[in-house]
Amino acid sequence: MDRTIGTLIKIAVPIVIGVVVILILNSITSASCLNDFEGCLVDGGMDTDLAGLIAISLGVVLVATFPLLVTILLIWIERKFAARIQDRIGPNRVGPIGLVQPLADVVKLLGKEDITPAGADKWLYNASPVMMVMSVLLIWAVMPLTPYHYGIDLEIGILYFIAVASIGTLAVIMAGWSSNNKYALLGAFRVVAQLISYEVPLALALLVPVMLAGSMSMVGIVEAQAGMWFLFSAPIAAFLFFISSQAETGRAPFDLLEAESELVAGYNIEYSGMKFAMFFAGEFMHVFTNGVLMAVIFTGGWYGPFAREAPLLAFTYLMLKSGFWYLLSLLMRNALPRVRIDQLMTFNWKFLVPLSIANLLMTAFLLKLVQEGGLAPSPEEASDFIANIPQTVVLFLGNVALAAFVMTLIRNQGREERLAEDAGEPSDLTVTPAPAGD
Amino acid sequence: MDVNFNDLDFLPWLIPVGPLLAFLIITLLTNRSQLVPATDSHEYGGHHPDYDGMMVPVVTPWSRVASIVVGMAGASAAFLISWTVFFRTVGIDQFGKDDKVYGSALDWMATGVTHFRMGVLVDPLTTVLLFMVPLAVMCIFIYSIGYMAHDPRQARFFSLISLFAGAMLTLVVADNLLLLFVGWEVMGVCSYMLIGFWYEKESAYNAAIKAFTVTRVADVIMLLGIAYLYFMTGTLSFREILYNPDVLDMLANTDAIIFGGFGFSAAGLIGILLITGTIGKSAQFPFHVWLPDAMEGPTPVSAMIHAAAMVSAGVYAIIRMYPLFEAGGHPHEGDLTSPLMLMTIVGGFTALFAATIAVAQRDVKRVLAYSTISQLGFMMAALGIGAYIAAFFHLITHAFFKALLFMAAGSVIHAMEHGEHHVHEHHHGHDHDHDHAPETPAIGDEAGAHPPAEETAALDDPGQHPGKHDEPHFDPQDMFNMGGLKDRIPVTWLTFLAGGLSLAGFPLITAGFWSKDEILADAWYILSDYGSGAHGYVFFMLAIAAFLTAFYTSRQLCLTFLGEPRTEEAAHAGLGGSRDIISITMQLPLVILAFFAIFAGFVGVPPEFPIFGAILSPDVNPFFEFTKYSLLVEIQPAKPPFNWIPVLTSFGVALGGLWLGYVMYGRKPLKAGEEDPLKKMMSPAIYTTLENKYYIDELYQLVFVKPSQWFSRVVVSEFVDRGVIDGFLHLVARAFTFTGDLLKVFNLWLIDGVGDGIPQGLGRFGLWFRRVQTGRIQQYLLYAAIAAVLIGVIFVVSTGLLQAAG
Amino acid sequence: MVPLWMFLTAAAGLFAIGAYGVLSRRNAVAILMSVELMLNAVNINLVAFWRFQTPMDMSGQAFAAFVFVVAAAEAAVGLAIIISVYRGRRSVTVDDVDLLRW
Amino acid sequence: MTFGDLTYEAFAFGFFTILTLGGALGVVANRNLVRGAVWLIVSLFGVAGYFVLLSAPFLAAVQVLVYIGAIGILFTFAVMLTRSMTNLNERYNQQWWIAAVTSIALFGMLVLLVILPVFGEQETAVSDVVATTADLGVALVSGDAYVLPFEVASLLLTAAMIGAIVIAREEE
Repeated sequence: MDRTIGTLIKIAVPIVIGVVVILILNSITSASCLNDFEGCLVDGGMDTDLAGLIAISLGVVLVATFPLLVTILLIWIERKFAARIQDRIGPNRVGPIGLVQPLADVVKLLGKEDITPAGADKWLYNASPVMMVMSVLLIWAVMPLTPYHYGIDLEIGILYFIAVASIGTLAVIMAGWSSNNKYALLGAFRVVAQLISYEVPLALALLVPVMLAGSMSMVGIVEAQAGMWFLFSAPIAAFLFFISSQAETGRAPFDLLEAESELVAGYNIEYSGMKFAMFFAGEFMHVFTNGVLMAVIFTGGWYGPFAREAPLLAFTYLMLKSGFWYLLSLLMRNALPRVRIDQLMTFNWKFLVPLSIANLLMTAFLLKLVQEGGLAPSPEEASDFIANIPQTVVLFLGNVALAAFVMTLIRNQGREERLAEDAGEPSDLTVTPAPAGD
Repeated sequence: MDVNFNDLDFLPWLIPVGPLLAFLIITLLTNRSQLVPATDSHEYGGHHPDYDGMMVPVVTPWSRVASIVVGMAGASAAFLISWTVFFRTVGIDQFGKDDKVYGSALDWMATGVTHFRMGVLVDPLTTVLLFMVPLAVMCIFIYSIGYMAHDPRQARFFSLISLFAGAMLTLVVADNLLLLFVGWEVMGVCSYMLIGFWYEKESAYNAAIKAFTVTRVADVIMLLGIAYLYFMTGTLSFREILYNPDVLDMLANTDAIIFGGFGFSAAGLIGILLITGTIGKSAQFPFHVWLPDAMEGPTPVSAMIHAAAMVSAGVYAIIRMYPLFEAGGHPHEGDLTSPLMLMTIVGGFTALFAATIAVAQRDVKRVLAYSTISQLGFMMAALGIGAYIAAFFHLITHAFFKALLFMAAGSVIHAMEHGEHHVHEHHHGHDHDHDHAPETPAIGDEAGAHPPAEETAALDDPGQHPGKHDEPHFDPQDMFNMGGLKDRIPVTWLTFLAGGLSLAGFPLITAGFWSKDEILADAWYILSDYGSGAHGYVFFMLAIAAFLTAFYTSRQLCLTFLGEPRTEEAAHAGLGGSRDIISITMQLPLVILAFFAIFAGFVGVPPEFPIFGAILSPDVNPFFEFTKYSLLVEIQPAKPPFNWIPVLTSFGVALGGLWLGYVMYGRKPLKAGEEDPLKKMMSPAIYTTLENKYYIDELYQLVFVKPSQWFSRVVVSEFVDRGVIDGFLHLVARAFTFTGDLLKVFNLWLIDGVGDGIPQGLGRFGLWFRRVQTGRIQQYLLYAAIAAVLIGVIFVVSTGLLQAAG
Repeated sequence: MVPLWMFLTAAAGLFAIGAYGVLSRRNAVAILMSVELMLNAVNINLVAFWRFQTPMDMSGQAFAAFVFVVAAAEAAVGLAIIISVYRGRRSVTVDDVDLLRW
Repeated sequence: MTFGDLTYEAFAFGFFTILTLGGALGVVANRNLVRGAVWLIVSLFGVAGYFVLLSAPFLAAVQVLVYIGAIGILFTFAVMLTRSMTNLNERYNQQWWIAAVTSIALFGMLVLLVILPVFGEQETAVSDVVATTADLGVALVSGDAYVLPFEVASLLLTAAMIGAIVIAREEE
């Protein structure tokens, strides 16, 4: 009993303290310059143009720096997490519970020799790590961090995200080619094939929330989830997006681009020191960015109690949600084995893509049906939870039905293959592991 | 547009649908065939010369039946809908006046700020054609069942002819020039494929290419006209252009982009371009050459091309666009615009020109082909002088009797082939292995056992028939091989007689008389009232042509049907049993058409005509009254008052021609092997010229075909040596059969002087010029870019843009 | 706002450079790239005229979108052809591919 | 917002022009084709910038997506697959100087014919209200506007995809 209460207090006290701190900070900042920096400067007597310039520059710096800083923390979290799964302790020497370990790593990497291989295309060789990081950083420009803080509210935010993310592909192929190394080039080819392939279900999955929100703007999509998260009205789309964005980052189980056992180290084999670190930083950031995107697009972004009143609280909500998705992807990375290249492609083209198309069509159809049938919430009550329920139920059931249908198909397919295998014909689709004991 | 089957605005959309659908279904679904060795094939009687030793595709039996059924269903649907439209519109008072027409249009294509609309239109002109075209199509389809019964590619035939019919109906119901042109071009393609239907025959595919090429040349010119019209008016809709006096005035008063300085209006230029297209389609001089060769196709196709569809389409298009041609002139007062003048001259000349050729032909179908050209010349000339209603009337009556004549001729040929088959069986049958092939007892089958692949004389090469017979190849189409068929194929004889008399314009009781008479009456009226030279020209040319028409018709009838059989084949000619299905399908359409060939004229009798007028049209001329609202009221010709001169002329030329023909060929029937008495009468040179159609084909071969062949094959010197010099030699040789001994001198001079010089010069030029053709795309592109820059420079200089900007 | 003529001039420059590339490069891939440049010059013009003259009418943007489609199709097919030619002749120099002459 | 005479937009325009034209020159003049492909991407990125300046963000995003994400990659692939030619001795064919003259003339002609007529006019757009991406979307699928071309375009893409696969695949 005492222990329970003690544990509860242990948990509750930091939370309470955190909330109080956030509220205090918020009450200070919301009154002053945090919410309207430019206005604040102008009030202070600054020239309007100059204030605008400073505000924009500052915003750019902040938005770009934040993910980079978070990355340092992420590396620690990732290592700790992986260690727990592998029954280790993880970094624990540098700083309290090893928190400063990433900084030490950075110092180490900076100290390494910066190699440019002979025969490399220097220009591209040096540019590609930058582009890799850039392609992820640019995504943050449209990320709504709080109700009032975001880089820019683009009308076409989702499209912007897809477009910018495709720059990463270019960085990979440039890195692979410019290294003047056969393994690097082969690795790059494989990666590009993978990245381009998984962009298809990714984009198709993103169309579903766009349809539900009636907007491509990230801000608009978050606003549209005031009443109900899209996770509930479009679970299949969320699943598809989660899987294919995981593949886009090129991490396990889709980490063919650096399949050490097959390809030495993939496209970045020739890179060392800080340039190599930039590729890795880009990857870590990408994973986290995907978590944030999941939060923004499918789980309501910064929405939560009192989010509007307290922007910092809203930001906390966003980070908590992102953290959940991030940890889920870490779990995936550490728990699942790597797939083969043919399985990777089969999984994409024969499962994800058809499913995403079917899902898109089904959602469009059901949505129209719901709207025609008067079940959709009216614009005034769009943020009302109750009003959203009928539409969500219909869409959810549709998703469930589709999922059940697909699972049935897969099961039948699997059964046929097993039968064929029993009959002695090797299957070309999947290789089922040999029966273990019986 | 609402889908409502009771709505006359909607119904016309459905008219072409049936045949087009039939085309698709047959092509995609029911056209199933299997490959069998030709010698094993019962369909060829085991010995067909053209297919010997080959694997040939033969349609499966169900496919034959299905194709026929589908084709007939499509045609019947079109027929029923068309006649529904016809009978529902024909009674409407003042139908066509102002906006009293039916039709609807859809947005088809956004063209900048405007939308191009496509639609259908039913006005009196369309209505009348909706009576004639589907009827003729139906008859042709029925006839084809029998005629094509044993062809291995029956399904293909029905699919193509369905498409042909669908295209014609599209053209008829089109409400704008572009849709009309679409139907027009589709017909062009169909005619190409149908004329070359028996593509194993060299003559057939040559004829197909010829027809296609000649009409294509004309069509391109027509397309230019359409483009210019669209450029000027921004629309191609008939009613927006032709019912709009402002637009017509504008066109008539704008200078054309070329030759504008000579008072040549935009309407004139457009008119001439469009007319050139129709001259090609309607086979007028000088584009007439393809039509006689078009008989290489199966006979139903000839009927289709000559009567129901292609050639009528040309005349129909002119009537449709008539106000445009007429804009700026008053043909009814003797003031012709340049397009009308062109039509008048070409039409009058062609009418007479083709009639003279027809006089000396031996081939039964060729006579008809030239008579078609001649009759179309009648229509053209009538259009030229403003008598467009008369021309339209003649178009209808002509369609009936010409379709009839062609199909009757087809059945004559069929009968002759049957006789030929009989004769050979009798003489040689036991030596041939086809005796071992299973033979069906039905006579009709035997008649069809030769697909009419040997229809034309063009294939007179005995070497192509190995082991068949040793004597010179028998031509079942040569009229001098016939004679006395009257008793052997009586139904054909009677119907042929009806059609022939109608063609000849036998007075009072045939349709052809009334329509020709109306043309002559119109011409005479303006001639006498205004003294217009063009009308006089037309009157006399047409009168002579009508005389010749009557003469060659009489000649044909006498040679074919009267007297005694001149060959053994003719003696055994026959269509098979009278109750045989093939025989019935081939005779029923003849009877139907014969009815119309006689009686269709009675709808257009002038009320003033003694006796007949009082009985048949007591108040007004019904045909005239019905169709006159097709076009603007201002354009309608004044109704000519009754005058004895043209009527007597009609009487005189028709009866005179028939009598002369009878005197020469009928009273004393030719014996076998006897010369054409015409040859004795005329000098042989003239007769040969006529028989060889004035050598126009050879001339074209020389002037157009050969040169394009040099340019395509650039293996220069050798080719030029053979092709050009020999070509010249042949030309010279032919010319000298008329003119005498000058040949040798000329020939020597040609070889020594020009003969060496020209080919060598051409050779050097070719060698030098081919360097342009490097095969490097970039170089070509560079030329294009330079050209673009030059055009830009010209544009800048010519528009003074520089000055304006500076 | 940047005036219209500046956009047009830039587009004309891009077009001319692309045309030069198309006309003078020997490598087929380079030619295709230059063609892409020219298509983009066209797109700039379309969008610029749209923005300045008919900003409420969608034709300019719609046409630009169709140009994208055409460009993508062209690139795909063009490169496929190049690869196929390369396989047969071990060369992608357009001067070598002149079977069509004479 | 101005700094002296230079507006942000003018500055951005200049920047994008340098990217576009510089990249284009890079494409045309570069010996190394992979570099050429990168230059192409740079140039097309500049064009995307133009689209942003012209208030067509959708087109800008599609430009980046299609050109940089797809066509750029495609070119790079093609260059690598046909690798022996990446270092040609001769960049240009014999007609390069005529081509240069022609291109300059073409440019001059365009300036003369297209740009001079609008020079000095149209300093600003006729309206600041611009159709949105939603309008474009509606127009593309509306029966009154571009649904037919849109469908045809999709058909074209399908055909191009199939055609490219058929042409480029190895003979079996």
